Formats: sequence, structure tokens, C-alpha cells
Amino acid sequence: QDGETKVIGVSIPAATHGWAGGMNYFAQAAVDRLEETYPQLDFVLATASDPAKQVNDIEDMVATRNIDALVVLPFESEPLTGPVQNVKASGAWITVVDRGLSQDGIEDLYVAGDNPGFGRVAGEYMAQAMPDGGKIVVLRGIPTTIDNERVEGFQAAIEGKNIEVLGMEHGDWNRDKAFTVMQDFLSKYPQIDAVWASDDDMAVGVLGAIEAAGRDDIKFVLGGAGMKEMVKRTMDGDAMIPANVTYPPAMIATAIELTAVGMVSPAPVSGDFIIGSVLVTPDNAETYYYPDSPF
Amino acid sequence: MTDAAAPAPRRIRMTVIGPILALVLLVVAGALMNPNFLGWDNVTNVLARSAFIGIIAVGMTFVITAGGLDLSVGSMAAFIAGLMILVMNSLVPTMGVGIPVILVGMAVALLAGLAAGLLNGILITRLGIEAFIVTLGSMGIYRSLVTWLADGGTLSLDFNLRSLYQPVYYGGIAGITWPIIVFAVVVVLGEIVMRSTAFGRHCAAIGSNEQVAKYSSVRVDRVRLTTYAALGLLVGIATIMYVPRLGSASSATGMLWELEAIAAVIIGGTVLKGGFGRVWGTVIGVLILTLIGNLLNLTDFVSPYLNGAIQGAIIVLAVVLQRDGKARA
Amino acid sequence: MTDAAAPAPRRIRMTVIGPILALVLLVVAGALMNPNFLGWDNVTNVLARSAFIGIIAVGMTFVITAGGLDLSVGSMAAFIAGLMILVMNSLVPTMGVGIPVILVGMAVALLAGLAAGLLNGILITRLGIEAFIVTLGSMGIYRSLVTWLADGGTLSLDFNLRSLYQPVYYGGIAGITWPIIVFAVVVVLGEIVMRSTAFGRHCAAIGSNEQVAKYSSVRVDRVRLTTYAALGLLVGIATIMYVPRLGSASSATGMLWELEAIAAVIIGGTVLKGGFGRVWGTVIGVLILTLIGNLLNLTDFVSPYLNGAIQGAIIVLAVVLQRDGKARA
Amino acid sequence: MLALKNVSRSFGPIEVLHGVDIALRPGRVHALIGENGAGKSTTMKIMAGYQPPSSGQVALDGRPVAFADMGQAEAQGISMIHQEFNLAEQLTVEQNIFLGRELKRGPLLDKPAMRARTRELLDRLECRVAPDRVVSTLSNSDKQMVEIAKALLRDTRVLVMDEPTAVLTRAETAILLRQVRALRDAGTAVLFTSHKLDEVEDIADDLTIMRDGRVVWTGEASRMDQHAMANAMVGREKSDLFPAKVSTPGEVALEVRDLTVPGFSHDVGFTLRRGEILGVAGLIGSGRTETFEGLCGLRPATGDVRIFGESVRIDHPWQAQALGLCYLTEDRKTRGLLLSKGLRENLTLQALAKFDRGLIDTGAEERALDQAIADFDIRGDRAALVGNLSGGNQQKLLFAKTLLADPRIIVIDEPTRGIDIGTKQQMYALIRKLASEGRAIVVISSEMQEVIGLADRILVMRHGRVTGELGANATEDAIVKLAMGVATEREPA
Ligand SMILES: Nc1ncnc2c1ncn2[C@@H]1O[C@H](COP(=O)(O)OP(=O)(O)OP(=O)(O)O)[C@@H](O)[C@H]1O
Ligand SMILES: Nc1ncnc2c1ncn2[C@@H]1O[C@H](COP(=O)(O)OP(=O)(O)OP(=O)(O)O)[C@@H](O)[C@H]1O
Ligand SMILES: [Mg+2]
Ligand SMILES: [Mg+2]
Repeated sequence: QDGETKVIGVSIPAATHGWAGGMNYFAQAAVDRLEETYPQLDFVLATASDPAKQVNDIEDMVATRNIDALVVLPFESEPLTGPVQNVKASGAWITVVDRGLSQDGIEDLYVAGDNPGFGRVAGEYMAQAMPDGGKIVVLRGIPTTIDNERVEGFQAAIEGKNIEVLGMEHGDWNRDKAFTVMQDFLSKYPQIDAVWASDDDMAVGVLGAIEAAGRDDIKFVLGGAGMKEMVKRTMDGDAMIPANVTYPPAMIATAIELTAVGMVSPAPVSGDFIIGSVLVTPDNAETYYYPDSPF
Repeated sequence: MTDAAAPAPRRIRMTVIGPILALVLLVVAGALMNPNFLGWDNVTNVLARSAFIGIIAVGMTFVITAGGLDLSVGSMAAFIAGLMILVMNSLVPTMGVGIPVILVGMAVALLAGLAAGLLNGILITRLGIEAFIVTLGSMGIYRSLVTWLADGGTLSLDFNLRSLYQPVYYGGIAGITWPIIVFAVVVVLGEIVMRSTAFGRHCAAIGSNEQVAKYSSVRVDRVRLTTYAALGLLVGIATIMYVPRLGSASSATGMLWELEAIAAVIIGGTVLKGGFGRVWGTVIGVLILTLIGNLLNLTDFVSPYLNGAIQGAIIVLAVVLQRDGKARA
Repeated sequence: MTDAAAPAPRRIRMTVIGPILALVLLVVAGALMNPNFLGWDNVTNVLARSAFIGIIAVGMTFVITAGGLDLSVGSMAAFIAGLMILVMNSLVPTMGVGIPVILVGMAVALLAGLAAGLLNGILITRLGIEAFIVTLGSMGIYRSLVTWLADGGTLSLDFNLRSLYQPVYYGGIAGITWPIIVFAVVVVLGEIVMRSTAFGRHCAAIGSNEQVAKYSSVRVDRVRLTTYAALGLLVGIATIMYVPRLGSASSATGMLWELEAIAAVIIGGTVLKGGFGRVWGTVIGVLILTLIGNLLNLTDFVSPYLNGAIQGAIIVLAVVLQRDGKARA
Repeated sequence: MLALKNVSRSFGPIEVLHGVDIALRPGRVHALIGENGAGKSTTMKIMAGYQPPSSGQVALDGRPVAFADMGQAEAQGISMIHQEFNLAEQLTVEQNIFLGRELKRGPLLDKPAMRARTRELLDRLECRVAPDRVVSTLSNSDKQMVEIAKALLRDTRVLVMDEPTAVLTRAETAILLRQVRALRDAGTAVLFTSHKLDEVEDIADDLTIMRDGRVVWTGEASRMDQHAMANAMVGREKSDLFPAKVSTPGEVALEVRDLTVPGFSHDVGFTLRRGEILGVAGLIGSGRTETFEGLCGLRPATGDVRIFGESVRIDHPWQAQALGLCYLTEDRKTRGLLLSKGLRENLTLQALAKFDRGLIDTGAEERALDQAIADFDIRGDRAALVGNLSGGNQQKLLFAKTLLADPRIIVIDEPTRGIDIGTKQQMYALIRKLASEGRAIVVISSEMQEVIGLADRILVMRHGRVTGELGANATEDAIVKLAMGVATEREPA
């Protein structure tokens, strides 16, 4: 390796659900594109199925690949804080994506979504779409801090808005699980006005269950994260999918790009980039429609 | 002389009644907790969603009875689903949206299932590697392959094709949907094969004592291979039912199905070390597992975080019911 | 008569050399792919991270040798980690940040591990339920409990306490970190117990033929119970090393450790159906599994989506090496 | 010293022992004989604490005892050698012998001491296996010797031996009996069963004869000779043991040249005609079993085999069966029968195709079982698991099972192991009948008398080679000479 080559490590969670799959895709695509553009950059991309594996990956990047920069989307904040701090201590540039570390000041660059905001935007939409109140059911993700933050944000936003949450279950950001849970919600509650599926993968399952049951009391399903099929339906004016809330998996690409540019230019970009969650409606849906993305 | 075996029947009786009793208790509990529980909709929902694991678990019953194990079924299902969707989507431009494309897709699923099962079986019987290792390996391989096929994301069936294909999951005859019908057919056939054919006997003989089976001119390797191939085929059939439901496959598809299928088989009274299996028991096992989830969704007196704990406890209790108080000798 | 037994030793030799050979091949491949592979840092990293699964797998070797199985170790570790963190955090206000709190935490981990192991063991031996079912149940229970303790999120160790505790993972003697030392001690003790104590022999005898063991006045239930209790204790020890590494516990902690531990045991040459076990083989198995992950990070000539496939293939190949070409009789 | 008083034992509603009385005295060998299923093994298990009596009393030194388990009986100095092997197959010889009573130095095992002690015990039994051999690789007779060594290790006041000699050759039996005498002279009470009445006559001081779960005779052994014993056991006058040799050899059924089973036998050759019984004699370990397993596709083998003139290649047992060649194993417990299954499933396993009409015809299976029970006089509960049948009845079932496949050529390895004298006679008659039906039969046997009495021709093997062929009226002496190698006596391996 000549001295000019810089190695950038990218460590992300594996594609175990739709959003993560999209994020994997964007990461891979960004790496491919940047390796082409900047021959002096070398990338190491590792995907982890649990926090411990992610720590292993990061250790390996330091011990065997001598990385100059690390782009990490932590599986969980706490367990990754120490190891990333160690990487920082070795002199590498640190970019943290999506989930902040539990200690401030480690990262040079922070590119993130806004989980409480994601819940809040969804809650506000619910309240606004049902001014007279209504009964809803909620599907939650995999039990994690992210999910907790989103649900708390949502609940805060519908506070005092006469919206009754009939039931909440974990759908694990998984279509099949969401389908099953929704079927059971439908058996259990004769009248449901709307569903907060909180994720577009789960929304797919929810819609399948509603369709199969032939129920027409449910006026709409609000997903989230901006899966292309769902955004398309919003764009086309589908009444069941009147809106979406963004949480772009492409933020990883932004982060990798910013880091790469920083490595090759004399003045690296640092600071915080918070990518707020935006409400997608038929009016602005076109802006958020990426037909080439797998998500 | 006839009533000589009294202690044996008494024990057998408990192992027979045990799983049924557990199932009945669950149903009664469900009916008490929620009036909709025994409603037609909920019952068909539960049966239809049992079908995937159920069809696979019937095949698993044979594999386990013959002393084997297959950890790869879940990811095999995901891989087959992905492959099927890819093939069907790629045929739409040339063949148009129509029944033929779907038939090709089904054929692909059956062939891929059979091939995957045969591959497992050949590695296990020809190379003589522990089934646990072979299928752990293929589990990783298929799971990876589907992730790769889907580019990390989700493979979705062409929208129009999906509408055409959907009746395979949602439609049926006289209100009984296809998955339930297929499941029932597989179970009945499985029960007959297990109880009343040479193949079923040979599976039990091999699982009971492979040496004895060999010395009795049983074609041990072929029977074994057939159990894995049949399981693969059944995974293919389950996938054919699964794809029209949501029209997609991703790396999350079929997650932990292997564990559920094995658990169902064992809750049903089949012996994990082989030698004795019963298909109807497996069906009860599958229903118990599905019902637990259903019940937990229909009631909400515990934190959803604890669902797993209740599920675990009920599984153990269902098996405790099968014992007649006495630890095995 | 002398040449009559010739085939036996030859086969044994291959099963002995097989795993070692697989390990050596992996190491050579790693060294060729990346010059840093054999560097001190990488070697200690790999050994230290093997320690968790390794310590557990040593216990699993005994359980499997005695004809048992334990699927609950991964979630047991998560639960113990969660409990340990909760207890330690709750003690900080009264006891302050200091060594005593950490010692209490360690004691809690050991006790909880022992209790959890005993519970599994008692259900298996006293109620006579299949180990698969009991530990599948407790797997669900512990996983749920940790999610519940963490309220769906992550339990984090008090920050100051964590700094104090960290040397238990990162520190050591003469550059050898504690996890490696503890792992080595556990392995050496395990090997001695397996080979040179009555307990080790009794495990093999029970796994080989329970009836014979019983007839030979081996206290079958007690030996069995002890294997599960010992495994629980070892899970506790592994957790003591694990908590300072990540300082947190969540429902994702220890995911699939059970599968890795069982795979390591079997790659190492222990027989899944019991009767024969070797601790050193398990160590090789653990190292092979950890190295595969490490190797995949050394290079990037395959899509990370396919990592699982390569992992699966290598596992199967490592076991193929143990066979001498011929399928077992 | 150890006695049963009016002991009954039931399995479910079936009572298999009815008020048995038996008393052992120190320094005496007490023989217990009876037909298959008479209740000998059950009696012995009750004495040694493996099973409790349903009613009646076990008395030790005059005081009633109730052993909660065999551990307690063992602590009282009672040990038992089981009829069926009771060894952990994956463990070594030494590990098996010391199982449950390992010698320790501190917390660790004292391996050198155990190895030395094992050596010493095996030397006493003149058994030459290495202490670290894995038991699963041993021959049956070596396993039996290990079993005996295991019992000898435990310093016993009462030694219960259930058919210890069934798998032993004459020489080994002599060694064993010598040990038994030594123990007796040291004051041990010995309870002994065997279906070989000459041994009983030879060793027994006291004798008890059982029939159908009852004691029908008990007293000083010297008051009975073999003939009287046999009559008392069977309950009727017994005629000649062996049927007349009326063979009319037909065409050549089996022709074997240069059969080699690597590691076990070399260049074995012989021919066999229809209607003929070929006996195969040899010492234990001479490779007879392996040779014929190789022939039947149960082990890798090379050679030139013709069946009814046609050159065939047999790599799997099912190929052999398809050619009408069946092998009846000497090892009924681990290779012959599924112990945890019922009689019907076992009986039809090998010939399942016969009952396969798309689905299995259970009715026909039941009829076949009726037939087999009648033909082979299988006694015991029809609904029982095969593992619960008495040893001899298991052997009969194994016989019935193999014959159900209707083979043209049958290799029978140790046909009468553990079978009572009455049934033996029936078996011999049956084998002869099979031959006269035009089947070709090979009988491998370690009982010299059996080979001589039954066979039309005798093949003798030594160290995996055929050392000679003898006619129907061979003498025991001639066989022994060939089996041992004429010049040398038991040369070192
Ligand atoms: N565990 C059991 N359950 C049911 N029946 C049993 C059991 N053990 C033995 N029996 C029955 O008790 C009877 C006596 O058997 P036992 O083994 O004592 O005979 P035996 O005299 O030793 O015969 P053999 O000479 O064939 O060894 C048989 O009919 C047998 O089937
Ligand atoms: N599975 C095995 N692996 C290795 N060696 C074996 C195995 N089985 C038997 N042997 C050895 O092979 C030799 C021949 O076996 P065996 O004693 O069965 O021959 P045999 O002539 O058939 O004697 P018999 O039938 O009277 O027992 C013996 O030395 C035995 O210890
Ligand atoms: Mg007996
Ligand atoms: Mg033999």
C-alpha cells in the first residue's frame, strides 16, 4: 500500500429488515461509487447481526486494516461507545450515523435521523387527520431504544387529542409478524379507525391483513421510513396510504460521502447533520420517490 | 395375556392425551378471554397461518424420526421464495401476466425445494457429516443467498402478478382457504405414510437403531436421503402458499421457522433422538405454538415484552402434561 | 489379531488431526491475505472475543457428552448481564463507585448463572422433559425477561463504574488480557475434568448408554444436573467478562450464542447424541468459528451479503476434513 | 445367605414369577436352569436388586431386605453379570470396568492403577484385549470377558451370573469356570444360569429348575444328570438333539472365491449346494463373522461371488437379500432387533415388501406373527416390547424375522445362542427342514458339537483364512487342530 491510500471502514447492522436492507444497499452503492471516483480511497464494509459482532468488526478494522476513518451506524449506542472511543484514540476520523453514541464528543461528524421527531410527525399527522378523534392500533418495531423513542414521540404528539390507542404490539419491523398481529387486532377490535404501522414493511403486512379481512372501518394506515412502493401509492393518491414519514436509509450514503470527501480534501467537514423526519403527502411525494432503491 | 401391557398403554395414553389436552386448555382459555376467539375469522386465520410451519413440520417429523435434523428449512423457504419471485418477475415481460407464469413459479419452488433437500441429504448420507453441521451450514448459505438476491432489501412480486396469485393464499373452497386445505392434505398423507407404509416403518427403524435397520436390508441411506428430499419439497409447497400472502421475500423471511418446526414436532411427542414419530402430534404441536401467539395478541394483561416468557412457559407446560408424573426410567 | 484393529486407529487419527488441520488452513489463509493477521493485536482480539463463546462451549461439551442439550445459554447470558447491570447500578447510590460493587455484581452473575443452570437441570432430570423443550422454553423466558428489565431498550452500566470495570476485559497480565486467561484456565480445567475425573467419565457413560450407567451405580440424575449447573455457572463467568466489554445489555445480547456454542462443540468432534466429548476439540471449534468472522473482515472481495454463505461453507468443510473420505458404517 | 422367599413378580397384570423360593449358600455354586422365558433372568434381577419383587421377600443373612436400587445391593456385596451386555459402547475397556467405582488419587483419577488392575483382571481371565480399546470394537466374547472382569472387580459375597458362557468358546468357558471355582472356594455364593447343561453338571453344587415361573425341582446338583435336567426343564422326555443328516445336495447355490474382508479375512473360498448345511468353525476372533458379513454386503469386501452360477456384486445388504442371500446376526441386541419396538414391527422389518400393498397390511402382519409365535414357540407377552422378552425368545424372534424374507441362501451366525435345550432341538430340526426344502445354509457356530451335529461339511477358519474342510463325520479333535494351526498351540498374535 502506498502512503497516499486512505482506508475508510464502514460498519453497519446487517439487513434484517426492510429499512436496514435499504441502508445496506445505499452503503454498498456509495462505497462502489466512491471507490471508482477516488482511487486513493479503500473501503472496508462490514455488516453485523448483533452489537458484539459489530464491535468485533471495528476491532478487526483497526487491527488488520489500519483504517484512517470509521463510518459507523451503531447497532446500539451504549455497547459501541467504548470501542468507537478506542478507534478515535488511534487517531482515526469518526463519523457516527443515525444513533448517537452515549457519550458526546467522540465523533467528528454526526449524520442522523431524528427518532422522537419521527414519532412526533406521525402523531401530529394522526391528530390532524382525525380532528374528531378516533381509535387506532399501533405496531411497534423490535424492542430497542429507537423504537421506544419513536413511540414516546408519537404518544406525546397525540396527547390530549382524543385519539384512543386500542392496542400496541411488536411487529418487529417485519411484514409477516405485522400481518399476524394485525389479523389478531382485527379479530379483537370490531372498530378501528386508523393504524400507525410505524414502518413501511409493517404497513405492507397490515394492509395485507386488512384486505384479506375485507374490513372497511379502517380509514388509513400510516407507515414510515419512505419505502418506494408506499411513497408511490401516496403519490398516486391512494386513500389508504395518505401520507408517510421519512427516515431515509440513504443517510448512510451521505455520511460515507462526506467522510470520503473529507479524507481527500484538506478541509474535512465536521459537525452535526440532523436529517429531520418529514411528512410525505401527495403534494410533495415526488421529491421522496427513489424508484431505483431496493427500499 | 391381552391386558398384559397395561402399564405401557397407561403411559401411552397420557402421551396421547397430553398434547390434545394442552391444546384444549389453550382453546378454552382463549374462548374465555375473548369472545372472538372461536369466531370463524379467527379460526381460519390461525389455521391458515399455521399452514407454513405445519407443512414443513410434517416433513421435519420424518427427518427427526429417522434420527436426523434440519436447521435450514427457514432460510431455505426464504431462498425459494426469493428465487420464485425473481423468476416470475423476469418472465412477465416475455410471458405476460397470467396463470402460466405462476405455474412456472410453482414448478421452480418445487424443484428448488427438492434440490435443496437432496443436497442436504446427499451431504449427510454420502459424506457422513452430522446433520446438525450440514444444515447449519446450508442455513447460513441460503440466508445469505436470499439477502444477496434481494440486494439486502426486499424482493417484491410484480404487482399485477400478485393480484392474480393472491387467491392461492386468500381464496379457497367453501370458505376454507387453500393453505388450510393443502395443510390438511399434507397432514393426512403424512399420517398415512408414517403409519402405514414401508417408508414410515423404515424411518422409525433407522432412528431407533441404524445398525439393526442396515442388517435388516433396509436401504438406510436412501430412506434418509428421501426424508430430507421430502422435507425440501414440502418447504417448496409451503413457499408456494407463502409468496401470495404478501408477495415478497427478504432476508427476514422464514426467520426461526426451523426452531418452530422442530419445537412443534417435539411438543407433538416425536422423540428428538429418533425412532418414534407421529404426524398428528406434530399438527397439535404447530397449533399449540400458533395459538399461543394468537392468544397473546388477543389479550393484553401482560407487558408485550413478556410474551416470549409466557410462550416459553406454555411450551414447557404442554410437554409436562405428556408425562405421567414420573421421570422417564 | 494385531492388524485387525488397524482401521480404528486410522480413523481416530483423522478425527484428531481434522479440526486442527482446518484451523491451520484458516490461519494460513489469513496470513496470506493480510500481513496484520498474525499481528499481536489481531491475535489477542480474536482470542479475547472467542472467550465468551469458548467458556460457554466448554460447559456445553459436558452437557452434550452426557446426552443433553442447552438452547438457553445465549439468552441466559443476556439475562444475567441485565441483572448484573441493574444490581450494580442500584448499588452505586449506597455503596459508591468502587471495587465492592463490582464484586457484588460478579457474585450476582455467578449465582444467577448457577441458579438458571440448576433450574434447567432440575426440569430435565426431575420432570424428565426433553432437554430441547426445556431449554427452548427457558430461552424464550430469559430473552423476554431481559427485554422487560430493559423496558425494550438497553440497560447501561453506570458510566463511572464501567471505567472501573473495563480492565476486566481490556486489562490483563503481561499483555494477555483477562478473558484469554480465564478462557485458558476454564479450558485446562475442563480438559482435566473430562479426561481425568470420575465426573467426566460418568458424563460419557450416561451419554453412551444411560441404562448401563445406572446399572453401574452412577448417579445419573445428579451427574446430568451437574452438567447443566456447571454450564450455567460458566455462562455466569462468560457474562462477567462480557459486561465490561460492552457495558450494556439488551434483547440483542447473546443472540444465537447457543447455536455457535453447539456448533463449536460439534466441529470439535464431540458427538451430538452424546457418549464422547473432548474439550480441546471444542476450543478448536470456537477458534475456527471466530476466525471465519475475522477472516471475512480482512478482505473485501466478496459482497458482505455473502458472508453467511462463506461461513456456512467453511463450517461444513471443516467437518468434512474430519472424515476419512468414507461415510460412517 | 441370600434368599428369595415366596417371591412373585408381575409386569402389569401378568405374573411371570409365582412364589419362587431359592436360597444361596456361601461357598456353593447354585445353578438355575429352565426354558426360555421360565423366569430365570427375572429371578436373578430381583436377587441383585435390579427389580423389586411384587410380593414375597428377599432375605440377606436371614434378615429381610428391600434394596432401593442396585447400588445398595452392591454395597452389600451382591453383583450381577447380565444376560445382555451391559457396557457403554463408546467407552474403553478400562473405563467400563471401573465405571461407577473409579479409583482416585485426590480429586483426579488414578489411571495407572486402574490400568494395572484392569490388566491383572483380564490376565486372570486370559483375555488379551488392551485396556484402552473402545468396547464397541470388541468381539462378543471379549465383551463378555470385560463384563466378567467388571463383576470380579467388585469384591462380592454373592455373584449372580446370567448366561455368562453363552457367547464364550469352550476354552474361555473353562477359564471362566476356573474363576468361579476360585471364588466359591473363597466363600462366595454364586448363582449361575446356562443353557449348556454340561457346564451346569460340571460346576453346580446346588440346582434349581424352573418352569413357567415356578420352581419345579431344587436340590443337590449331583442328584441330576444332564438328561434328567433336560427332561425336568422341558417337562417331557427329550429325544435326540440333532436331526438325521439326510442331505441330498442339489445344484451349486453359492460359490465364493478369494473373498477378502480387509483387516479380517483373506482369500476365503468355498462352494455351497442347495439342500446342504455348511458348518463354519473356528476360534473366536478367527474372522468368521466378518467374512460372512463381508459376503452379505455388510462390510467392505472384495472377491468373486457367484449365486446360482451368476457372478454378482454385493455392496449392500439389500442387494444380497434381493439375490436371496440373508445373514442372521450373532448380535441380536445391537444388530438384530429393535428393542424399543413391538414384536410385529420387528418380525416384518426385513420382509416388509411382502406386506406392502401400497399400504402395509397390518392384518397380514398379525397373521405372520401368529404363525411365527406358533412355529418358533415364542413365549411372552405378544404386546410387549422386544426388549422385554427373555433372551432366548428374542433369539427365536430374530430367527423368525430372517426366515420371513424367504431367503434361498441363509447364513446363520451362532443360531442357538441363549436358547434352551428343548428349543434348540426344534431349531436344529428347523434348520434341517430348511435345507431339505432346497435352501443352502451356512451355520457359523462356536459350539463344536453344534457344527458336528448339524453340518454336512465343515469349514474351519483361523486368522481369517480357511485352514481346512472336513466331512460330516469330523471329530472335535480334527476341528480343533485346524482351528489352532496344527503345529502350534495358540501362537502369539
Ligand atoms: N420388563 C418386562 N416387562 C414385561 N415382561 C417382562 C419384562 N421382563 C421380563 N418379562 C417377561 O417375563 C418372562 C420371564 O423372562 P426372563 O427373562 O426371566 O426369562 P429367562 O428364564 O431368563 O429366559 P431366557 O432363557 O430366554 O433368558 C418372559 O415372558 C418375559 O417376556
Ligand atoms: N467393529 C470392530 N472393529 C475392530 N475390530 C473388531 C470389530 N469387531 C470385531 N473386531 C475384532 O475382529 C476380530 C474377529 O472378530 P470376531 O471375534 O467377531 O470373529 P469370529 O470368528 O466371528 O468370532 P465369533 O463369531 O466367534 O465371535 C476380533 O479380534 C475382534 O476383536
Ligand atoms: Mg434370561
Ligand atoms: Mg462371530
